[in-house]
Amino acid sequence: MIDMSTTLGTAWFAHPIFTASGCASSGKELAQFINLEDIGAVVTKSVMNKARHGRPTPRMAETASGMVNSIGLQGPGIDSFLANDLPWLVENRARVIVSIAGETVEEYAVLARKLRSAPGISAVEVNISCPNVENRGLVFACDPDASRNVIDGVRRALGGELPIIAKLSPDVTDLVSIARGVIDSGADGLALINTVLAMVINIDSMRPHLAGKTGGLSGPAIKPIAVRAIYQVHSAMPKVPILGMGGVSSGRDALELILAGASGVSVGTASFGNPSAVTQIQNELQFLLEARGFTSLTQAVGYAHRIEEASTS
Amino acid sequence: MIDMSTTLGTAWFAHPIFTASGCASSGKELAQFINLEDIGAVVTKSVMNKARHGRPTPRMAETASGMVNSIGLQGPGIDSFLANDLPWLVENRARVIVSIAGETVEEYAVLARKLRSAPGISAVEVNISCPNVENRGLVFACDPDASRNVIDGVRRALGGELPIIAKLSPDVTDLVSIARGVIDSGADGLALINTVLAMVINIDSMRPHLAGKTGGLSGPAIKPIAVRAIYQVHSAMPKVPILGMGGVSSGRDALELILAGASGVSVGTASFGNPSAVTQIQNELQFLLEARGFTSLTQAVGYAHRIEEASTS
Amino acid sequence: MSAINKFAEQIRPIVVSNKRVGQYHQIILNVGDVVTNCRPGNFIAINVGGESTRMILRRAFAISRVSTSGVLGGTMELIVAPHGQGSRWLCSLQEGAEIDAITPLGSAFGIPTSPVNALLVGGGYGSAPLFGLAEVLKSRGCRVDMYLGASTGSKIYAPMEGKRAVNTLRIYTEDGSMGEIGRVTAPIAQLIAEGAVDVIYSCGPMGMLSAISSIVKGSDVVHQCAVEESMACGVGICMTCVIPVADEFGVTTMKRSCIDGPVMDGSLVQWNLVGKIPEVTP
Amino acid sequence: MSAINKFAEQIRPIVVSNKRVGQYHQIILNVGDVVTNCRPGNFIAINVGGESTRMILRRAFAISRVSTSGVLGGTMELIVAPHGQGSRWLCSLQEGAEIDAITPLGSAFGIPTSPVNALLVGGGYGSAPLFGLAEVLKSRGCRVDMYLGASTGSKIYAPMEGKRAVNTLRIYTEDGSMGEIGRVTAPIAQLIAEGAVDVIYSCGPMGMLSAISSIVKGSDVVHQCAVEESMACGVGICMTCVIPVADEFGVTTMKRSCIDGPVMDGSLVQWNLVGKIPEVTP
Ligand SMILES: Cc1cc2nc3c(=O)[nH]c(=O)nc-3n(C[C@H](O)[C@H](O)[C@H](O)COP(=O)(O)OP(=O)(O)OC[C@H]3O[C@@H](n4cnc5c(N)ncnc54)[C@H](O)[C@@H]3O)c2cc1C
Ligand SMILES: Cc1cc2nc3c(=O)[nH]c(=O)nc-3n(C[C@H](O)[C@H](O)[C@H](O)COP(=O)(O)OP(=O)(O)OC[C@H]3O[C@@H](n4cnc5c(N)ncnc54)[C@H](O)[C@@H]3O)c2cc1C
Ligand SMILES: Cc1cc2nc3c(=O)[nH]c(=O)nc-3n(C[C@H](O)[C@H](O)[C@H](O)COP(=O)(O)O)c2cc1C
Ligand SMILES: Cc1cc2nc3c(=O)[nH]c(=O)nc-3n(C[C@H](O)[C@H](O)[C@H](O)COP(=O)(O)O)c2cc1C
Ligand code: FES
Ligand code: FES
Repeated sequence: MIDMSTTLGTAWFAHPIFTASGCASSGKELAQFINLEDIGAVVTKSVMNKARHGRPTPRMAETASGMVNSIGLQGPGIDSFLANDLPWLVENRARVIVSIAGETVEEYAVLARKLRSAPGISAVEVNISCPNVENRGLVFACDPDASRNVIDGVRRALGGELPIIAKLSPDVTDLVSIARGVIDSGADGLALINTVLAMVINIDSMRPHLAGKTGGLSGPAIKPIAVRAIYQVHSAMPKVPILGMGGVSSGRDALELILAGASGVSVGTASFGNPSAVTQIQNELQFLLEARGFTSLTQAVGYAHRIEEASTS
Repeated sequence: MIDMSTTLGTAWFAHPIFTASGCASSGKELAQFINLEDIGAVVTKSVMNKARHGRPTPRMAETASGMVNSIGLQGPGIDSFLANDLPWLVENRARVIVSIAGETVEEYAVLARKLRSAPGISAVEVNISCPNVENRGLVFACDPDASRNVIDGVRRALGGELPIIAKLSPDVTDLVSIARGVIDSGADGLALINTVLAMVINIDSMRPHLAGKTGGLSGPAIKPIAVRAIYQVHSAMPKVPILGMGGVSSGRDALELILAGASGVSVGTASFGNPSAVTQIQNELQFLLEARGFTSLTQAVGYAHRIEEASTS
Repeated sequence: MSAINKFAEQIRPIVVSNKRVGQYHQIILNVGDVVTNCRPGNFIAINVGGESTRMILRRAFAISRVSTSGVLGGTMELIVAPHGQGSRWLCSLQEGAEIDAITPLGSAFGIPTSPVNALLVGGGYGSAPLFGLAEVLKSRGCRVDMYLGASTGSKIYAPMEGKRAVNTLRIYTEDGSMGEIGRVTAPIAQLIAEGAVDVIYSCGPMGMLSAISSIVKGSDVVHQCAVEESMACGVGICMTCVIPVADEFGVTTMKRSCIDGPVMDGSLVQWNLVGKIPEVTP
Repeated sequence: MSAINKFAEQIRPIVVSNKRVGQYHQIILNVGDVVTNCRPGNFIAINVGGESTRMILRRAFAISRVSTSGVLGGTMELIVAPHGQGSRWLCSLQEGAEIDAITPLGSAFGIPTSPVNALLVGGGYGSAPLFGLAEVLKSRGCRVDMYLGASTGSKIYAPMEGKRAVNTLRIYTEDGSMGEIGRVTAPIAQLIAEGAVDVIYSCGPMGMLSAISSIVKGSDVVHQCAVEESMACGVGICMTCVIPVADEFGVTTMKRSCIDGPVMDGSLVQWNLVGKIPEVTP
């Protein structure tokens, strides 16, 4: 039997496929379709300090092999999350990665402090890259200094206990330098990639279709961008664990991200079309790895980077 | 009859749909499928100073609603282009936008100087954003200073005769500032967007599928990114003409880019699946514009930006 | 375990029949035992476009009626308007085609425990779930009146068998091509004033549901409406389908119409805020 | 006008029949008058996946044979291996299905003006265009020998009717499950040494074509081979399908296999550079 376990920093997971933040709500909703115990972990919808209504509707538009969303981080806020959602997940024996999002460096630190003492959390994903906030200038992940400051604050607030996974946006000129910055500031791993900034215009109303005008593109359309981002960052920092995501909807897709350098893979948009996607992908991946002679998942991580064998000619 | 004509800087075109650079070779190949006289213009494959072999194969991989290519600017060089390809286009009464690409600021200037005296050119598209060059650090369009220098050099070399259209890459943190830079340096318009940097890993060989490893993602998958880029730039600089492109394969798609702010639309990858795409899209677009009561194409340019009408409630 | 999506099953039903009816298609699916958990108001989410499609999201359709009696076992009827690419694909399926579906999803119409006077109001294909509902209400001894409206006659869906389950059926079209001319909402105020109705069940365009809510306001008529917001997942995980709804304390939050709906209490939906968000944070 | 793609037409043929033959599908298309311009070696580029597909590129298939005689007018036969998603879609089409295709594309096998001894070598589905070619060569008075090879018997495509057009047919499989055991290239050297062959026509995997080119080298046997590079457009506009080919002065450039091929002069293809690029710029 192949060893499918993986690690992200100090966190160990028996299985390599995770939900993607914002694509499994708080986990409960999927329990009818997948066994939450049997997947890597539930990555929660990004939690903010206070409750938020999010954006007006329409919040989504389907595009060719993708969708654009602008949810605007609707959620109940951290206190309600810790009081209700987290205990439910722990009770139901799900591993949990809590995703946090803030509007200021301070808000991230406050969130991290609240998580520090909460039981049952395997890691913290820091969403510094949500493209849905009103002012694009405020996207932390597009600014090397701001992203370092966020991670720095979270690191201090959390202490050394929980691994920090910094989630980055692909909408930058130099992804590797942003990645280096957050790792230097104390992140243990990276989540790649968040959605790509995009827009759909409704040709009947002849205006942007989403109430939030721009939104984030996800789904199979962006998989080649995700593979490139993971490959680039793994090339530059082969020891930094990467939680890969972006358009994965089959075991073949997951394998592609793992070969590029991902130690684990989150499945987002695919769950919308198929709520049992996470489990199905995990099973398909295991089969593909076995068929290629791997005896553990970790052998395949970054395998596409191996040095060319001596030519036989 | 609706007036479908458009302008890009001082260049006037009877029709609004163009081929995209690198997706119509030198024009000849499409003549069996579309009447070159009946489209906006042929935008040529980017020409360099010397002849080039381009990249080894495999040069492309199909992806979900898209493809990734790494051609590496194969071509005969500017002298052969001016001696053979351009005269053929002029003879066959095609309007021509020549796309140029260089490896140094100087190479662009040399190319521009050679075009200055060539007859039959409507505009010059300056491809400063090809993601296929070996060293990502060398992509001009990702560096505000380098892109300004290129345009500045081309402007000087060309004199005031031909409109310059600077073609930008979406792979940047701040597209608007790059756009402002090249306009300040003398570009008359912008071409948005070039392909998005991407990668496909072959899960059989377990290596990057393309010989060039990374390549450019094009096709319907990237349309929402193109719409966003055009909308953003048109918002910031409403008077600057934009030649829009990225995933257009129907009149509806073309209309979306025009509503976002494009004055003309180039069709690239769609021609691979359907060599008469340019003409078909042009006809569909005309029908859609008429159905919406426009009497000229220019009325629709940027129409999605109009101020909200006073609410009737 | 979670109670959300409790009865939902991922199934592969076969298209038993597909008939054009006016501007709609009546599609019957062989869904098996899952019908026993389907209630009027629930919906089904269907994958469209086939194996290599670029359409990645499911499409939601109200369950029009279910039957357990036939030789085929459990069947489910849908009324589908060929609208965009996905619904057109569904309407083009041949008998025998296999699809991928999840059902039953969402909330159901509440059924009164004692006999009441019920008015069922449907707009366009919104009448689909009302005939199944009418049968249930009838079996509970309710009086069932039905008003159906549409812009034109071919958009009225009112099958023969369905008519048997209602006491009266009135049809309104805006162009007068079928039934009476005008909007389905027009006569409701009078009915309420006459005290002739206890519960209104509605399904149709948001504008119609909102108009009924205004008319009902101030009366003690209960209004249960099935809302329709664009859905990406249908199972509560994406947060795209939200509607502003007040709770018992008057605090409005954005509720998911796929799991907290589609059937909602019309008096709690904040119609003026649909497509907006509440000013104050919850 | 341009001479490139001169006879190509964008057509919507109907699938007349689709039969499984070993590991392949023999698909016959009703293509109409365009057959009069189709020559052995030409190919057809077909849109796959249907209306809402995420597959955006055409797939190329060699024209196996054409016929103008039937009651249906011009028909064209293809031999398709169900390989990936696109070819599997094509192989799943029912009789009567309409497809979108462009044909004839690419170069054709050169036909000698006087009778010669021709050897036709096919690998896998590469035999498809050779039977049509054999008929033409026969009608010009040539002697036609054919060698077909594959890894296993079910991958040999050699229809009954086709066999009539050749003087001899020898089959080689690597597992010995059909014909002789071994590779199709093995006996060629001896044939050449014996002076028994003037022209070799080949179609199959690049490795086979390359091996034949090496064997032919130094002799005065002409080698025309149909290459197969991954194609995005099939009409010469994308530059993805290039192969390094030398010109008469020995200068190698990257030639498009869709318009300068698929049939090329095997002695000019720079087999050692396939998947690489020439060192010096042209
Ligand atoms: C709870 C519910 C019940 C429904 N019941 C029925 C029914 O019984 N009969 C029927 O014909 N239709 C019904 N609809 C509407 C149906 O889901 C849409 O018409 C269908 O999704 C359109 O898909 P398309 O691919 O044809 O259109 P497109 O416009 O191509 O769809 C693009 C995207 O927008 C969404 N969308 C488009 N129109 C609607 C809409 N009106 N409502 C919700 N989402 C939309 C689609 O789901 C898809 O994600 C229902 C919708 C909901 C939410
Ligand atoms: C000139 C020419 C003639 C051909 N003749 C035949 C024939 O007679 N019978 C037959 O079965 N096949 C033939 N092929 C190969 C056929 O085109 C591929 O098998 C087919 O494109 C695979 O598509 P897919 O969607 O099934 O596979 P996928 O692997 O999903 O295809 C993905 C992409 O890669 C390309 N591709 C994959 N494999 C090949 C290949 N071997 N050659 C070229 N492109 C490929 C596809 O065109 C597509 O763009 C020919 C190819 C060429 C270039
Ligand atoms: C509807 C929706 C909501 C999302 N919400 C969040 C979020 O709250 N936090 C976050 O970090 N990413 C969020 N994402 C991004 C996903 O986690 C993921 O990075 C992205 O969608 C790419 O993966 P996919 O293509 O598998 O969906 C959201 C994506 C979607 C589609
Ligand atoms: C095969 C291929 C080759 C291309 N070559 C060039 C080029 O030489 N110069 C250039 O500016 N853009 C080039 N492009 C980019 C296109 O012009 C266009 O900007 C991009 O593909 C997006 O449009 P599309 O989705 O319609 O193809 C190329 C694109 C493709 C697919
Ligand atoms: S449709 Fe996804 S939460 Fe309702
Ligand atoms: S396949 Fe496009 S140039 Fe040959």
